[in-house]
Amino acid sequence: MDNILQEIGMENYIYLSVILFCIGVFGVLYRRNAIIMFMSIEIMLNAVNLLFVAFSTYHQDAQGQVFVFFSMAVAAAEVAVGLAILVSIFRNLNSIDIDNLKNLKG
Amino acid sequence: MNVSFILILLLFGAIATYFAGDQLAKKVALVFSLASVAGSIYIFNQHMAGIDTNFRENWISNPNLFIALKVDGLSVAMLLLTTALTSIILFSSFGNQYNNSKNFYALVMFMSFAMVGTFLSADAFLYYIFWELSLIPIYFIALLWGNGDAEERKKAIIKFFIYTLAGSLFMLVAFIYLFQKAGSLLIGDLYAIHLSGQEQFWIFLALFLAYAIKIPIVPFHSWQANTYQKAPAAGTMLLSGIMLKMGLYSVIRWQLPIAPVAAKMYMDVFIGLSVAGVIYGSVVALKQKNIKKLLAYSSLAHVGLIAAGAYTLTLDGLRGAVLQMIAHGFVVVGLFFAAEVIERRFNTQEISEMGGIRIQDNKFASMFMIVMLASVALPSTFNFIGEFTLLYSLYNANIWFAILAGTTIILGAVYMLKMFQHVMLGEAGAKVFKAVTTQETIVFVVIIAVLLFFGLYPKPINDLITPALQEIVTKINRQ
Amino acid sequence: MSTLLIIFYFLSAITIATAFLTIISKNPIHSAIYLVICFFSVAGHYLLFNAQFLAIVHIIVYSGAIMVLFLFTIMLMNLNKEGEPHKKWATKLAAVISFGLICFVMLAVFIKAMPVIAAYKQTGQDFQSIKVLGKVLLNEYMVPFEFASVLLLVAMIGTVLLSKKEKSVQ
Amino acid sequence: MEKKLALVLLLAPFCGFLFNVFLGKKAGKSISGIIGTLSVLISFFATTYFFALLQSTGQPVQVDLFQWISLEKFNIDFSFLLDQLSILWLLFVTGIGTLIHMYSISYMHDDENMHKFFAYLNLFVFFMITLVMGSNLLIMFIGWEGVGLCSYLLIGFWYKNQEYNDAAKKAFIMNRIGDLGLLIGLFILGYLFHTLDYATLKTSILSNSAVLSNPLLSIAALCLFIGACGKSAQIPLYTWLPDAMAGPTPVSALIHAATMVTAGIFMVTRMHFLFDLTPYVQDIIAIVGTITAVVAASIGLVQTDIKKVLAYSTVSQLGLMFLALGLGAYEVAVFHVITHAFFKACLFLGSGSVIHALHGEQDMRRMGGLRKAMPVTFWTMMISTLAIAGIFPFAGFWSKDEILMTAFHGNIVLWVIGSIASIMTAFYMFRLMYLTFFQEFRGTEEQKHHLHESPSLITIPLIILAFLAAIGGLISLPGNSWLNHYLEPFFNKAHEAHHLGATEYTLMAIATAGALLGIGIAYSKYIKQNQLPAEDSEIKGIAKVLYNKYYVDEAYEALFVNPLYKVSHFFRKYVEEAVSGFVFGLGKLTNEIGNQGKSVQNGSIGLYLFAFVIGVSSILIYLFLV
Repeated sequence: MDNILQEIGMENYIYLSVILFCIGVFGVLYRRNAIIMFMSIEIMLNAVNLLFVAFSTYHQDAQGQVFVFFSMAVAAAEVAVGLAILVSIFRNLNSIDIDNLKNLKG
Repeated sequence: MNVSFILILLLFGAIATYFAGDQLAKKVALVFSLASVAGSIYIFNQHMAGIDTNFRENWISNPNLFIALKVDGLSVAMLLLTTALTSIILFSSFGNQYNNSKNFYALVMFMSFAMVGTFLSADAFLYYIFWELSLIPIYFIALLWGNGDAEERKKAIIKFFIYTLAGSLFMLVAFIYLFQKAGSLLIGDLYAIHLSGQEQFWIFLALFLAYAIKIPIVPFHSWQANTYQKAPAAGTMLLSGIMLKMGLYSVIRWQLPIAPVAAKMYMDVFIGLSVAGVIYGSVVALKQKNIKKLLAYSSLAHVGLIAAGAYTLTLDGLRGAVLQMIAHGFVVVGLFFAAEVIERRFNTQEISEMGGIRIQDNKFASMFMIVMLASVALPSTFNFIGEFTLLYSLYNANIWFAILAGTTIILGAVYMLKMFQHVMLGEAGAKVFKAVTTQETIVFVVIIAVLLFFGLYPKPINDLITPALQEIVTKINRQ
Repeated sequence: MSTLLIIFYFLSAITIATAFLTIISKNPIHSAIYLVICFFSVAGHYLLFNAQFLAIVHIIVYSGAIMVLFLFTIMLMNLNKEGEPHKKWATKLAAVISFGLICFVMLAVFIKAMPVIAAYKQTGQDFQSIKVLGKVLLNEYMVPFEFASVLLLVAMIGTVLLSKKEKSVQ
Repeated sequence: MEKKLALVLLLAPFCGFLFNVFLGKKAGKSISGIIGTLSVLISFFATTYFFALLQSTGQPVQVDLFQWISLEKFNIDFSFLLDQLSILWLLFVTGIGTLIHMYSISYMHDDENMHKFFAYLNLFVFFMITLVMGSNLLIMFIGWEGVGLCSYLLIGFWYKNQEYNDAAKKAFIMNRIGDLGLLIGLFILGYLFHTLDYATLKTSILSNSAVLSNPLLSIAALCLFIGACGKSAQIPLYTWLPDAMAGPTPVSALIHAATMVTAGIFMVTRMHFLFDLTPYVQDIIAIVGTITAVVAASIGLVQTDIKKVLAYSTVSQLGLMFLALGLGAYEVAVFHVITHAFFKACLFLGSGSVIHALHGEQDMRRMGGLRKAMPVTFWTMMISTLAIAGIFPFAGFWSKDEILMTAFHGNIVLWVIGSIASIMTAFYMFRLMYLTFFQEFRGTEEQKHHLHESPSLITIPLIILAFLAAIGGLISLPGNSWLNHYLEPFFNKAHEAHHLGATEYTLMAIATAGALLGIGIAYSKYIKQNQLPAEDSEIKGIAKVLYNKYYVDEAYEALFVNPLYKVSHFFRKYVEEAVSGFVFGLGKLTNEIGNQGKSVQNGSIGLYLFAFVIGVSSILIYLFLV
């Protein structure tokens, strides 16, 4: 079985992941809509997953992929809970603009 | 039987006192504290007979920490001092009616537990825990049962608490650093590590901050007078009689042997600072109008002298320091108790509102006078032994230190006699001074007996502490 | 240039472009759609690695479950309009700065940490087929695997509880 | 046996003290007084035993009890030494002590706290014995401070009066200043020789010639002398003694004339081997002594309080003793100490008798003509006055003459000043006698009515002391001195007898003439011209300066006391506030930072995220890039 990295190169995946991750970060900071922020977080998670898989291949080891599975499980749970929270916030405030959520101030 | 049983006894005493209820609390506390005195005497005998009563048990394997208790002359002396003074203090507060007295007495017992733990610990981590633990009961004692305006009191007590806590954090940092170096915090391992001069300096300084605040050495003393004034009598006695000694003891046990090079290099600075405290305390005391504050500043002067002696790093200095620590413990408890006896009757701490007491109660006047004379180190009292040894050791360090610190002999007499004159002598005022009760008399008699006996025959204590101090001096002079 | 490389560049372009569009679309529905495309392209990457199982799972979980959830939520809140007020310029600047900073830092870190690679490891063993993964997952990672199921269960309960309408609050 | 008896000698007064403290009130005044007196008498008998023993064996008795203070280099033991010097001192301390106790039984009989008075007196005698008997400097120091304490207690015996308490306090504090000097001296000696024991100290000082060049030795001697200054009321620490007259008169007689104030002389004599080696310090001692003698005598010229006159006279006489010490004539000083103890105790007791008769009046302007009413008092005081004035053949003549003779051989200036002081002494003592006992009574009618001779308990001690004052000179006649012979072993040198030549006789004649001159002036002034000292407000010119004691107290007040209080005030008011403010300031600063920081925590998630990103970047930079 050929190693795909032979063809494409590890560094390309790293660049891709980093750029994807940074786009996620940018999105989180740039947008005020909580749903879009959530999506940005998903993008970041995907960036990391992608890197996991890349390294899994690089090391020829299944563990990286196993971690991706777990990461997906967690992401699913997180999204479910997060969206539920958003829904209840929306119910209370009729908005999901995070600038309105200042209860953290304490 | 190893020494840990005293700690268990005191802790158990605290718990039992709490559950005994308000009526019985003080008696239970006294019984347990007397038992701890008996236990200390037992330990003393064992120690003198050469029987090992050290205690060491693994506590946490990673990091490598022990529950280690060390019994040598120094710690036995402090153990005796603490348990004896705790009993006296407990007994002396019998004359007061405290709300929730079960809490009060339980806290006193708990404090005694923590302080004994501090004196016995041979593992820096354990020591640090006890050190901080002792702060909690005194905080509540002073806050809940203190006198004066509640807001003012709270301010003073919180200042004290945060001040001392802040100081000890530096100590913790020092210990963490030492742990990294030594891989254990057992006192023997700490003595054994080799530190560069630079490292020693910083360690020394960090420990100094902790101890200077506790002792207190000028200019870290500003918590003292107010706290003493606001705390209830028992709290003041605990603070001045025993808790200060924790700082001084730690200087001898931890600071000097761990960082001897720094101690030697900056000896003059630290002696100078302590001697400055002696003069400063004495001079400020001259003008005090509040009796407890006056005693607080006199205490500042005395402990300054003790610290100066300890920093001379000689056997004489250390021995004088330990002797004077014990003597000062008893004297200061006696003096604050006298202030308390007056306060019980006159309901004031202002010297200007007192006077004419001797004419009404000569017995009290005589007892107060003897304690006061001991405090100004009249020969044949215990304090003279300590002060003489300390001044002699200072003389060996530098004649000017001895002369400057010696002014405490003069100034001490000035403010003490002045205080005595205005508090006790003169025509009887409008206020009636009820004669001292038997219970109060017993407290004084015990204190006076101790002061006079050891003033004339200090050999037992001397024999007890000298080998231990000799060993510490050897540690200081190693390499 | 090999075919694989061309495919890689193609997929990468789609991934980055859609990710970016996700972020900047005014309309949340559009964002969601772009995100779906983005996820599919990531699945393509997985296929490129020959990790078929992972790719399938990815499509099911992300493109299927998560995105459906997103869309439902958007619909539920009736957010399918471009009504988001603009952020202050300071916030935007901060976002750009952090984007640049984190991008720079991470790239620098990876470049610094990257070993000089002469030849990639090639054991020839099967390490990512479903069979192997299943064995690893149920042997070495047995306990975490079970915990993951517990986690999902908890998440489910939590979600139900959170989104339930509180009767006491009007 | 010796050990036990020595302990009896030491502890008998202490037992008396304990008895009087705990049982005195119950036992009643007479019992209390008798027990007090007996306890001192026992000590006196014990002393005579030791005296006899010493005479027969010539060996000092050393009693070692136990180790007291241990230092690194040496230990200090609790031990006592009974040698020639200490026995001599003990003899007159316990002897005169007994007499004064006896006197006090009657004198203090009206005081409700008589048992306390006797308790203090006994305690004083105990400490005095400790001072004298101690075999090292530190045991002496116990007694040294102990007698200071008793002095404090007895001066402030009538503690209701705060002025008396002030005087007591002043005495204690002045003494303490000296004590600090003494302590420093002890430290130096301990440091140099690793011992404080007299015998060991002596051998190590004498055997160690290298130490002679060490300036520390002189400093040590000077420090010891400062201690002596405090205790024996020499310039500059003399001002407490006149004030100490606030105490009951027997106290003045015992403590402030006969015994305690001679402790300084005792100590210098004890340490003579040290002072012999430090000639500069000896010069200082001689000069200080002479100046004190003449200054105190000049103040005494115009005082009107009968006890103040005697007090200044005491200071002046002590000055003369120090003059002798400074010249190295220790035995002469000792001689004068003894004769002075006799006549000054007698004078004080006599004045006490007068005050007693006048119900507390001490102002000589309100006395006069008491000769007839109180013949015993008059004659005993007269004898003592003649003795102090230095009239042949009374005790003072011999001792003072010896001092002046020594001064003459030492330094002519000292002799001149000393002679002036003794002329003044003759003058003011006779002024005292004339004003008190001659002419007409100037007090109130009621006092006149009650004038009476004191009871026999008062007169017997007076007679005994007067007798001693008359013949005391016999113990050291020039040329054939028993005292010098007795002290020879102590000084470790054979005493070369004065050979009496023409110079010596001339000096004696000059001294006598001077004394007569002083008496003559007093006679012409107070008998012939019948003058009276002016009232306080009318005193003018130099007399006013003298009357106000050269304003030394005021000067001390302005120079030392007030600045000290000012500094104290400054410290308390400003420095304390500043230090405390600094600490509080730190607290406030923390608070303020918290307040400022609070506004950053405004709940804006965007800001938090931004901070978070920055934080992550920083950590990454730190971990991987730096």
